[in-house]
Amino acid sequence: MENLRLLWESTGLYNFSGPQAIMMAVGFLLLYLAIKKGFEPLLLLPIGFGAVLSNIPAAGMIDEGGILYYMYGGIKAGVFPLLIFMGVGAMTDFGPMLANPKTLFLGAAAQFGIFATLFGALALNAVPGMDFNLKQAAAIAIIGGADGPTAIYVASKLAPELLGAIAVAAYSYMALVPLIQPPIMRALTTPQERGIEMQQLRAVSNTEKIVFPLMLVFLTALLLPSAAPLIGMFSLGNLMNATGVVDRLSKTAQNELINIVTIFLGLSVGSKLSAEAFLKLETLGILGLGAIAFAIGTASGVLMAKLMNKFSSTPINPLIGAAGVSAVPMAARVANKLGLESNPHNFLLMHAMGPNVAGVIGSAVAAGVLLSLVH
Amino acid sequence: MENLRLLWESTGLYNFSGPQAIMMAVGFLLLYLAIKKGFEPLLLLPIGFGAVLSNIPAAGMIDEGGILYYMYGGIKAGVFPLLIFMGVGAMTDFGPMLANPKTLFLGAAAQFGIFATLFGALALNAVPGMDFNLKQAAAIAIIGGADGPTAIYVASKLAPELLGAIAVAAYSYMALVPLIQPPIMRALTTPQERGIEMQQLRAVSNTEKIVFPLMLVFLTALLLPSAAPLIGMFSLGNLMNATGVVDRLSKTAQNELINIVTIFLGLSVGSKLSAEAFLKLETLGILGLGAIAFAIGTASGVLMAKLMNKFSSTPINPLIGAAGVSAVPMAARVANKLGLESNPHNFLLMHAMGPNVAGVIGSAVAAGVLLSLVH
Amino acid sequence: MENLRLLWESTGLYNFSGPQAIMMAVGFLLLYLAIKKGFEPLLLLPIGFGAVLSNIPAAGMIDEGGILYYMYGGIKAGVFPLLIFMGVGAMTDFGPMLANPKTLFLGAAAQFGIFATLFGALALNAVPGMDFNLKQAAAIAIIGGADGPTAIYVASKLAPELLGAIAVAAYSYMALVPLIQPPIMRALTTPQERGIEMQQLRAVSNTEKIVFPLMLVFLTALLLPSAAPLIGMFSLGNLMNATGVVDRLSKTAQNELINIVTIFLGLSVGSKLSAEAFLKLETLGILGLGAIAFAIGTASGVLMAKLMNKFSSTPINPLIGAAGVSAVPMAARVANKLGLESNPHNFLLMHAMGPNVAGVIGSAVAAGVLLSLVH
Amino acid sequence: MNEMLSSGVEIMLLGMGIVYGFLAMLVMAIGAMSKLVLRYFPDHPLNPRQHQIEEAGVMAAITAAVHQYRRKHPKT
Amino acid sequence: MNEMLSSGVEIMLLGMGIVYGFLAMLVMAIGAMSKLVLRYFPDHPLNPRQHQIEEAGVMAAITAAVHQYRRKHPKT
Amino acid sequence: MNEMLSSGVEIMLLGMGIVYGFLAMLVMAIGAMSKLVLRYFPDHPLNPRQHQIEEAGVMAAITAAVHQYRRKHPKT
Ligand code: NA
Ligand code: NA
Ligand code: NA
Repeated sequence: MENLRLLWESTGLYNFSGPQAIMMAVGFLLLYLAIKKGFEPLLLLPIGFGAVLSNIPAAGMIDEGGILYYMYGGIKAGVFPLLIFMGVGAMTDFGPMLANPKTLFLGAAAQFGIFATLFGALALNAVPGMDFNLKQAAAIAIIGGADGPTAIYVASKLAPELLGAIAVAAYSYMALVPLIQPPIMRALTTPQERGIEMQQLRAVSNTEKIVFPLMLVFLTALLLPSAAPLIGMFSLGNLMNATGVVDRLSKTAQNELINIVTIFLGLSVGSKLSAEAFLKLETLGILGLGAIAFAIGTASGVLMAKLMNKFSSTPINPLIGAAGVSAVPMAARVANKLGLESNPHNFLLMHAMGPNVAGVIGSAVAAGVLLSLVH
Repeated sequence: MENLRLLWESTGLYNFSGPQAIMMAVGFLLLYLAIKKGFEPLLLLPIGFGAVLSNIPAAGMIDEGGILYYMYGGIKAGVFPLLIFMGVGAMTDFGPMLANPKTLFLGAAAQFGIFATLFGALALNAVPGMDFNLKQAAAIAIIGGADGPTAIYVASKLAPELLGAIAVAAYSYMALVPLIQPPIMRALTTPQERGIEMQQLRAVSNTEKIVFPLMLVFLTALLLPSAAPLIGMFSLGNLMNATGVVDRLSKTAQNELINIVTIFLGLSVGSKLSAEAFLKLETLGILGLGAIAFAIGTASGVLMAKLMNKFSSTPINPLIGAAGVSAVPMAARVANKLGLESNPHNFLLMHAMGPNVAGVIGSAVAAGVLLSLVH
Repeated sequence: MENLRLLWESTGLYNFSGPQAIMMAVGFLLLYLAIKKGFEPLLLLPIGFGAVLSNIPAAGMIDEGGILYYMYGGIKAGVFPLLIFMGVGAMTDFGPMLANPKTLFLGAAAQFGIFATLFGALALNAVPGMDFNLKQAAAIAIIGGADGPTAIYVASKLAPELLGAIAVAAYSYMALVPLIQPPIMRALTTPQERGIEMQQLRAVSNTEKIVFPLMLVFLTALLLPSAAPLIGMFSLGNLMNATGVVDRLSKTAQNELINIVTIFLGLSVGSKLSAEAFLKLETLGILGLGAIAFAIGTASGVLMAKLMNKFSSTPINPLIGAAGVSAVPMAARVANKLGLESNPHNFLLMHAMGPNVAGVIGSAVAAGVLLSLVH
Repeated sequence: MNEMLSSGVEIMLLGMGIVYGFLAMLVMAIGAMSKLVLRYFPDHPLNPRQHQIEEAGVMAAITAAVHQYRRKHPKT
Repeated sequence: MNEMLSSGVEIMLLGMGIVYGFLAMLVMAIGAMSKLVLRYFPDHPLNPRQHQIEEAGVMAAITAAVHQYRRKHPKT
Repeated sequence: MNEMLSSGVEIMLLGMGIVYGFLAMLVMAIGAMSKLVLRYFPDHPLNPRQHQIEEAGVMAAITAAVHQYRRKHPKT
């Protein structure tokens, strides 16, 4: 009898709190979005499952000694997002950007989404119930970088208490890029502009692709050391791939290593989706600000591209500016799709890959700025 | 000279103790069984090698700072068995069980081996030299679950001092399933019963395979949170595989990740095969109880299947009850083989896979019960 | 303004010290050697990149909390070099050595490079500015073993402050084997000797290949426990591969696991290339001693082979003695190449693989001796 | 001693009860789930493995092998 | 509050300035680098992926598949 | 100083002695082991790699490639 009571008191039914039940439902919702809607399933499936597991009452999987507790250590140390960034670097081809370096300006412009959102988060403090300090505002703003590992890295350094919400917002909006961006892109451009065909990109030599990551890490070392962990690991991955001399390391970084770390990172991000941290008015603020960040980044990119088109000797289709938010390669595909709608001979994909990968550098630079200015 | 003496005093010959020599011999025996006899080589080879390495006198590989010491940390934290369970989940196809859910009762019945053994271990205390407390009895009993990661997980939580003996017993008996089970199965059934053909299983839809692991983790959360780490990680692996949307994660979980963890887990289980812990009368008790657990589990499964056959509208071959002990997929193959002996048209393999995977859930549930009742 | 000043004071330009700039240049030099010259790129690319990253001022990647700090933990614990050694073991075929066990003497002779260098390092203390204690001398000497993981393992135990220089020297000279060895080999042999053809090796049975690693670990346990971690993990890898029963573990050890660890190990070795540790006169001493160690090892191997040829019933080509330094498989290829030069029908590759893998055992044994004698 | 045995009996009974209870509930849940899924979310109940084998002809094999080959060889 | 907003504005301006500045410098650096590389270290500016596909014929595919096969099967 | 040099000499002699001793013992042990194995446990002394290449024909290659293909593609 004693044992029966003990067992009943150890059930989830006995221990469930309302907020935990809601968070578990949030976890199942993320799983639904990942599986049925195809929202960034590689991240949102483990994140959603982590949310479910960590909200099981009395299971203690996030308490000291639990598996999710140990996994979170890899985020706290910054190791998981950096390893993923290394793998992403190894998968990235800087060719299109090196063929047309001006596209870096588009990658820069789109980061305005980040800084405008930082201001927006601080302004939102005027709303009762919202109370973001400067660190939290910066961590939220980085959602506008449209880059998962960067967002998780910055959030884990500046505002780990918001990590769950920020990661979910970042990956959700990246999945929603095909819905968020087109109306903005259409609103800011004419069909004629969208139909602009661009000159074919020159071929880029292997030597250029090898020298670029070295140059990138060197300039970062000189000018923005706070961005060095992110840009350094990204460049390492890119260099390993570009040289071809360490192919077995590059392939492992792109496959098994990034897969293992993705599972661990996803679960431990999910473990930060606890009721206390998530079920707050601020979470709505984060979700709203994230959407605004994406929208502003998209608009800035498009407007910058329109401006550059005015002064450039070769035509620049404004649509590729929207790819500057990163969200590789979805944003580039969106640009390509809208280009084709207006002009069936208009293939923008490779042209949009330039600003797209430039956006990754841009948001890593912005992350470095935030990490060095916000204390 | 001084150096020569120093060197001599550092040799194994100088430092070997009798018990260490015996344990090293045990390690070599395990290697022999793994390599020549094919006893679960994936686990017993690393375990045997770990036993050899950890009993090298003066090498200090299990002392703080030694590689086996660090590896054991992954077991102590529960991380290694849970990661293996995730990989096993990704390899498991619940299709046959979902097509015929009644086979879950067979997976339940076979767990009687666990609880009978718990009682047996306590009763064995009557024998002089045997002295098992409740935690140890529970850890020993879980051998009857015929599931390696579950046994290691429970033993590491309840009785780490018995971990080596328990893991060796569990994997050895799993390898011996083709020897242990058939006599029991033959004794409890008539040739006619063994010849019973079963109806072909209906096809199971992908949606069912996706919903099942979610349902499983949800019910575990509600009713038996102490089983949540095991069932949760298992369900995660299964879900990753069933959905097909995170195939690269699922494949890594089934291959490289489980392989890496298996090497580390095996070595560190082997490092617990130290003389002090293993060369005791209790170890004989553990080995004996483990064999009894397998036998009882097999018998309960078969008897339950006979009972169900009486009341079922569709015929149930009692042999598939023996597969309820888990030991996937050996136990199912044994059932298939005995079925073919009695009736050359009797293909039981898929029918036996139902109780077989049900047995995995069953023993994880039993593990949860033990973890929550035994303190 | 305040922020602008803060940002300027956080740049690398503001913080760069001369020594850091030099070390970063050293990092880029290593990358150049790895990428363009093909110097052991699998190790020197990550090492060079690690040197660049760890000398970025104000980035703090090697400080507590930085990614390189955490990675270095795997070297400090000895885990990384031992896992690499396990993978190398799995890739090693002892067949040629088992077919002609006398070649073990060549693997022994070549280790004279190690012990002569130890004496040389102590003698170098006579030069002002050089000041090696016994531990440091031993760690430097192990460069002569021409075996990367062994050198890193020993250096991390005896003289972690010299780890960067020792690892760089070891891998650089391994890459330079095709330049260092031939002049020595030519100087010590006549064209007639170099043209000696050797009898074809007998086929070695699988059982011999399985028993050998077990025997090796057993003898190490008996006689030289201090070499047990190195030889043990090497034997485990070799056994996994030889038996064929745990192929999936063996393949993972040879591929993904060794690749992952190589990236981490390279980066963390690179992180020890700090200005304070490297920009010292002693580093020149280490580089010089390393070259001497390789030269002496090569010469001892060749001379031993000449001696054995005198007394052997079957002809022994002295060139294969040079392969005794390890540097698998480069040294064996060098022997093969020089043999072909003198006699176009002279294929020494398989004959040289015997002393080549014997050299790996030889240097692991020498490492064990140093670890147990030097305190 | 006696007390431990009796707690052993109790755990045995309770444990088997819970295992049976949990798995029985799972049987019912699966039954309900399958009915719902098959009625409202029917999908192609093809055996996916067989399906793949049918689909993947020699062309696919060669494609995969080429891919594999590129994975193993440096780019230049 | 007001102070935080003003520091937000400052970070916004400074941040965008640095992002633009850094990427503008990168544009120039890439321009210079490409010129130097193409003049002094010209290499075959082939798209490596296309190149591989051309090169890797059926023979290569089979080789790779055999290699793959050997990886999956024990040696004996 | 002098003392360290002499301990260097000692380690050199002792070390080379042990390396030679250990490897000499290994030579004998291998000799004995090979004799025993070849007499009492003879197995097919085929070069396993060659063996595999012989065995693995085009059929095997295709099988492996199909398997590889299935690994890379989702199930549905
Ligand atoms: Na971005
Ligand atoms: Na079971
Ligand atoms: Na060596």
